[in-house]
Amino acid sequence: MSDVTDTSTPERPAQLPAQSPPVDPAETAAAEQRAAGRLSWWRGESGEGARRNLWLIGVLVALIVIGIVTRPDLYGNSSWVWSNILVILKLASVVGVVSVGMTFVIIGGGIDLSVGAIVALAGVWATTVATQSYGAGGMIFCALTVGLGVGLVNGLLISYGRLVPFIATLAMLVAARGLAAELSDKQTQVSNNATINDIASTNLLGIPLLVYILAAVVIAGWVLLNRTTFGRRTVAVGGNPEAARLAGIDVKRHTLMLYALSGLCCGIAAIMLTAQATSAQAAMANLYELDAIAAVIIGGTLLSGGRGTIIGSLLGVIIFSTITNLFAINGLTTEAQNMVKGGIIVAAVLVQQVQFRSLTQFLGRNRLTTN
Amino acid sequence: MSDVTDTSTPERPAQLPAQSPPVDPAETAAAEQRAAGRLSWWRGESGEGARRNLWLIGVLVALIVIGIVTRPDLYGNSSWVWSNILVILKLASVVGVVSVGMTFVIIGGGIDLSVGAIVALAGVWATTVATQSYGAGGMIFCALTVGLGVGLVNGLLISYGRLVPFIATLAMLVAARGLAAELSDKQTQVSNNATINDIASTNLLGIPLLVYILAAVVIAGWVLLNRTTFGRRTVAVGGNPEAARLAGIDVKRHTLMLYALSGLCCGIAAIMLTAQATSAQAAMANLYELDAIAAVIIGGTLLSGGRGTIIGSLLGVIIFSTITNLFAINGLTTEAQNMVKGGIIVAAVLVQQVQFRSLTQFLGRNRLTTN
Amino acid sequence: MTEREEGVVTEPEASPTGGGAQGGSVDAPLLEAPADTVAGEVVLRLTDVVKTFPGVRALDGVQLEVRAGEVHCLLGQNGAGKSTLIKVLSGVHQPDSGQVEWRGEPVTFANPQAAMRAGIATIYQELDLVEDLSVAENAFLGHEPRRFGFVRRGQMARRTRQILGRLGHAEIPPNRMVRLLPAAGKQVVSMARALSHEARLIIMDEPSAVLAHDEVGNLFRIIRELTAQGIAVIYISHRLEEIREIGDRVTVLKDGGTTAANLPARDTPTRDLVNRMTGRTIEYVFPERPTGAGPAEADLLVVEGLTRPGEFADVSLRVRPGEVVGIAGLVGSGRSELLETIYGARRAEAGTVRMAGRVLRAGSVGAAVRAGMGMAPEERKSQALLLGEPIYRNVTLATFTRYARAGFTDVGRERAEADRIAESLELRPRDVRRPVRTLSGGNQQKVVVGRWLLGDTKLLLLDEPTRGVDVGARAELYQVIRSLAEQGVGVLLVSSEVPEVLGLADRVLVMREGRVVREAPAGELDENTVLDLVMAGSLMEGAAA
Amino acid sequence: TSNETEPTAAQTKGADAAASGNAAPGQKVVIGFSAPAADHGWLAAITTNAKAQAGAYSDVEFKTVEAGADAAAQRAAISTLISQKPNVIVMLPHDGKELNAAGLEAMKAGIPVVNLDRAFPDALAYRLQIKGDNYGMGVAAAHYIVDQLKAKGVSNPVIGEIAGIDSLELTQERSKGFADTLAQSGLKVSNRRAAEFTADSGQQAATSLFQALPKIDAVWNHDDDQGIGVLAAVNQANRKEFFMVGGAGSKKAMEDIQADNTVLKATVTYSPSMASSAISLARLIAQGKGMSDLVELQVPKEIILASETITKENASNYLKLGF
Ligand SMILES: Nc1ncnc2c1ncn2[C@@H]1O[C@H](COP(=O)(O)OP(=O)(O)OP(=O)(O)O)[C@@H](O)[C@H]1O
Ligand SMILES: Nc1ncnc2c1ncn2[C@@H]1O[C@H](COP(=O)(O)OP(=O)(O)OP(=O)(O)O)[C@@H](O)[C@H]1O
Ligand SMILES: [Mg+2]
Ligand SMILES: [Mg+2]
Repeated sequence: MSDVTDTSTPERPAQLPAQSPPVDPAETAAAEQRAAGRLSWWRGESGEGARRNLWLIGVLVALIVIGIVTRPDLYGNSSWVWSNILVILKLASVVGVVSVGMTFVIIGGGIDLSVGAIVALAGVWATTVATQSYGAGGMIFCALTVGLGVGLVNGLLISYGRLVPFIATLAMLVAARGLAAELSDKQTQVSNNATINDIASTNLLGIPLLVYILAAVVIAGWVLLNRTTFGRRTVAVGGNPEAARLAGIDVKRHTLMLYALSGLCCGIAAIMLTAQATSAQAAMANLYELDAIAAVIIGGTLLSGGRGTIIGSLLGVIIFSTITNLFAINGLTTEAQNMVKGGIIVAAVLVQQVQFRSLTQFLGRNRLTTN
Repeated sequence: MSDVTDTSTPERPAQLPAQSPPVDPAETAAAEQRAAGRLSWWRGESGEGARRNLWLIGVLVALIVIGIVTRPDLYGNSSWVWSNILVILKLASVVGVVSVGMTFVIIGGGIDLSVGAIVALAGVWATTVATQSYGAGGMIFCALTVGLGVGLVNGLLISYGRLVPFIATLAMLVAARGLAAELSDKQTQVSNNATINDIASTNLLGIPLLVYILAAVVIAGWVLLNRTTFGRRTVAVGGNPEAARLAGIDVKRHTLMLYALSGLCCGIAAIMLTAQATSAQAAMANLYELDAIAAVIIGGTLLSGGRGTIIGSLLGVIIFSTITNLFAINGLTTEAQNMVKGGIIVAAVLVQQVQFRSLTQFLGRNRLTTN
Repeated sequence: MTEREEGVVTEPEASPTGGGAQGGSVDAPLLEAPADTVAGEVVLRLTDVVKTFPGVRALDGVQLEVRAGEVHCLLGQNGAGKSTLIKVLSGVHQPDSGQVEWRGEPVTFANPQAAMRAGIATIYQELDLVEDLSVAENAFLGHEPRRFGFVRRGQMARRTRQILGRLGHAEIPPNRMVRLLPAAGKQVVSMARALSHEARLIIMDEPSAVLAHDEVGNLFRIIRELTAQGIAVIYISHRLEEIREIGDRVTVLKDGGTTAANLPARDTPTRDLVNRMTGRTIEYVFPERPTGAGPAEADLLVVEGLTRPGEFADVSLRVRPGEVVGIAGLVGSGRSELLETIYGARRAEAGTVRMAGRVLRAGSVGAAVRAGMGMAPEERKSQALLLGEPIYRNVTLATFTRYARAGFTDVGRERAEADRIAESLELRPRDVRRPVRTLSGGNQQKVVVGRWLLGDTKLLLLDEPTRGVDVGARAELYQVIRSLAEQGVGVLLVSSEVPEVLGLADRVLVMREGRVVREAPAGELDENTVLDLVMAGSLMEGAAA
Repeated sequence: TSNETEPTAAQTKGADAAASGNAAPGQKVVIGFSAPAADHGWLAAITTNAKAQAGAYSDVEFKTVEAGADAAAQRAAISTLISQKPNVIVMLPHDGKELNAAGLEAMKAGIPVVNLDRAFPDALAYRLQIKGDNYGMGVAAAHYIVDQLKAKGVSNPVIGEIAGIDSLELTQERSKGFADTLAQSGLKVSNRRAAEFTADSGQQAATSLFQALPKIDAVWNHDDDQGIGVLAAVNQANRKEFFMVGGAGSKKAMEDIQADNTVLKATVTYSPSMASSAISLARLIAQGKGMSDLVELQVPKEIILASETITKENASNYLKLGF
């Protein structure tokens, strides 16, 4: 638009007396600032995530209450309760580590269906006779390298090969499990390395080492996502890849790194799972991809990318293992468990949403009246 | 644009577009026609879908050539070849029917992970003693109703409950398999109904009834997608839900119907699979969701919705069953098959893309020179 | 130009029959005036309409009155509530309070269908087409001619062809995928969609923002035809001269409320309008160019023989530090592609891009950014913004690494910097923690441009930087661009608004069909020359082909 | 496997009779039980049998903890079980090697473990191991096929194999026993397809197999449940030129063998009755008793069930053990 203004025109004095600024602009801005400030605790960057996590904690508490009501005998015993918490956390530890990597991949706009297969391949590779001969260090190095390597291949296929993540990682799922079966000759390979096996049985200060590993991965993931440029790029790449690209972010390389990161997490998980099972086989970590994806999404990460939290994913995993535990202590059958699990997932997410909507409405209304 | 704009000047009614075609509309049109040729209103070619399908057919031909090279003894026998084609088609028929529904769901911007579970639930329900007592009609009615019903529940959760499709259908997967196990008491339920069992063994004009069913569902799906308002609106709902809503389409109801349609296809597939296995059990149709989704995507449907073809999905399914067949006639192991399958998927999609890119470049270059 | 202006005013010819003739083989009359329409009758009246979003009172007591057969213009700053108002009218949003009276009856439209059924059709501000449907399917989406659920494709194509013909674009095939059309073509389809309804009121939200000059002319011709049939049009634009030309009456919105209603569009003094919009007076002049010959420094950007088949060919240009170079041209002349290629977002087939003497790796945005380039792309939503993220993160998207230490981000500094930018561009709302999604279109544009005002950008590529930006903010942007240039930043500016190019740039390149047809200091060109270059040349070449 | 899922009274009785000397109620015993989710007739029969057997003793309290979807879930379930301190744990692990650690954990906590079917590599991880003989199944099936082919005088026979879930070690053992035994007679498997222990996967694997082998002399199908699908495929492909041996020993398979109107001529057992025995023996272990027919005062450490071959001749004897 130009409009405007040829200032030389005499009849159009450039400066005219403000006819009636109905409102002082400064004041308006100030009012807006105030309104925003008031609302920012839940509108702001982290507010929504935190609220969502609170809600997940609510679900967790509800599950524990159900446990207390159905098995007062067990829950009456505080040492049992403590050991049960540790059982739940140990159960959550492997999928938890996988979910941290998955959270990054999904926030970055992708998906990784091959995580279970990578865990199996890394576990099998680390427990071959040849690898075991290098001792615990060799096995850990092997698992991490295999995980990272497979993740890099995924990343290459997706970023530079331009394959749809779903297809690339599905193909990798199939191929990695096939390779694991080939490597292990379809046998369950026993780990004879005491150091590795001890990872699953060692306790420090009464808490299993596995739980420390989970905590370490979660904290590292949280810092990486929320405090580093890598995390910021992940959000940008997932939220709007074109915008990220035009802002100078190397989207392909970043995508590559996301899948490598997921592979690395799988390598860590492979060691944990192998230690727990004191063995590895091609069929291990079966359907972990679904568990991890479900936990990530329950945790509030958008499947379409661009938004998500590590803590939410962790809570999702813990909720799932708490449900499993709840059914185990009540001796319910697995199929009943599955039906109810489906119901609980749906109910949790549904209520969560209703909650949000009414909260939003409430705040909206509130604002209206106070204005 | 103008310059200056003080409009009090009366002689300035319409200073606009300098080049606004002053009068004769016919001439304008002609000029524009010319301009259009020059301006290149179109940057691409239509018929991309068709070209893509051609490419899939190329993959298929390549697979058959591999078959001919590796087993000339079998391929030398024309009656064997014919029966082999029918075997491949029969093998493809159940997943094919499921994939038609899946294509609609994915084009509509969703995903249905519960298809395998719906097939199992519908099959189990249709073969309970009680249902079988109603005869073939009762069983078919039961399977279709169960499929449709579960699909409706999926749709309700997703459209009105606003659940992420991934979560809702994953929960449904878990729940439906659980219910199927409960219903069947985890037993394999034998179908004693000759009419049902005959569906799998009847041939008409030398072609199995199952293949006719597949063909009917594919044709119906094609017509529905390409020739009806339902299909066109599906593309709109998946491609740009906001635009669809603004155009007055009831996006929620439409989404609901998409999942119901997918459920219905699963009901049909359940009858076909039950007839083939002369039995049903809770674990049947295992991982069909992955097969169907992979076929749909290989077939060129965008996982993000808004674009896709039924024929592509069909070709995807047929390619998969041709690979299975190829491995069977060569007596190769399942894990080799899986690894190669993964490789073929990747290669097919990769080459397809390279193909596209170079084609596009070729067209682009071509354009420049003729310009 | 003056001669042509006379010719433009052709509304008397635009009778229904005239429309028929336009489409060529039109058999059925199209868009007949509703039989019961009385010209001048008030068809729509809004009283005290209020609409709030969480944290924002987007409409705060709006009054509006629209008569049959008039073009009613809505004016207002970015974020004043114009788009929200029309979304209330078209059933997308429901008002919290207040009354909407449609043809004498109080109504609330529960959804867009209801509004359409009542006879209100809308062209939304953001393109709302389905990429993978054909032109005809998009035009008739949601109200396809059908029988037993089957689309009557023949009839639909025929009617689409009629409408396109009427719009002066008979050359767009109804069966072409919309994905394959350029932006201007898509806009035509959006208009065709609005015309495919039997509407009594057509609402157009900044339709001209993405149109070229000839297209705007076409649009106005159509609007005149419509109003001649008694159809009411609500027209939103930030371009005052358009309102002068096509408008009958003007309603001005400010901060969600009506500050002036039913002003005569042609004779209300500009200063009044502006004052009512902004609450103050704006001096909108292009900032003065520094006098004297341009800076004598070495060239900052040197582009030589840059070519991308089908988009542009053999483009050479240079930008010196502190210089603003403008590129004028029609929509589709390849300017955006050129900018994106210089920036490395597209890979050039031939030619080089040199920054400060060093050749940049082709097809690498990273290299360009490292060399000091920044680009504000054309399509903000799809190319520039993380809609769900807070404003400050969008502002610092290209620079957050700069505030980071050892890979750890420094949110505090980012926010402070973003605050500064928000302040200088008059972003509203000012709170930089809000998600960008909740901003109005013009404010989103400011975020996109603001991104490159941070950090040490040496060369700024601006593609339509003022699209959808209101007059006040536009003046601010011009100031900012000029002051950047004074600090030695080179600017390469693409705009479809010739006066903007001429007013802002030191040197101007005119592009046509992917080639530079003229390069000259801005002072040596005037608007007509540029327009003639852009248009006449193309007609010539059209004839040659 | 069949629609009528009558309780396995027959087996319970049979097992009961064997332990008759110990049947009198003794000290109260809590038996913890864990088996993988039953998505298969055989596994379902294991759980049903165990439950039924426990119900037959008035001094047994039966606590089941389902093992969930995989080894990890089962480990967690066993941990929960251990924390509830039963007198003895009977478990059918997802995989013996993967649950070895869980067995050790229980034994360390002083709870004797009875392993069903899938052996722990570590002898310290169990008190008693009751196994079926997967390798022996393959051996038995191959013996039957070799004998029949010899009797028919077929030279260069075409032998097909339809295996179960290929990634399971038990499938590998079965196939190995089969291949090893055939090799002793100079024969080999012409084509082997893996299914998933379900009827629909059996049907598809068999259809592929038939397509690959235009003429077949004998087929071994690892599992009678998936055999339903295999037989369906036989009908659909109209292939009757061969005979088939099944696996596991479902009731339907035995009935089919008895009726002798399908290609299924024999099946080699892998009986879920082992679950009944396991419960009986677990009770004895907890009560510190021995098996009354043995001289030893304690229950032995390992029992391996022989895989028997059921044919038309002896089918009636086995029918009561069919699941
Ligand atoms: N969905 C929404 N949620 C929250 N706030 C919104 C939403 N839509 C609009 N707003 C706010 O409402 C106000 C009015 O926005 P609107 O889009 O109507 O402005 P506009 O007048 O069309 O501006 P422009 O000229 O820039 O298009 C703005 O402050 C905007 O941020
Ligand atoms: N490969 C393509 N396929 C479809 N459309 C395309 C393609 N490339 C460009 N376009 C569209 O063509 C339009 C016009 O092309 P171009 O960007 O060259 O014009 P321009 O000179 O930048 O004009 P303006 O910026 O005013 O739109 C673009 O807006 C873009 O949407
Ligand atoms: Mg707007
Ligand atoms: Mg452009």
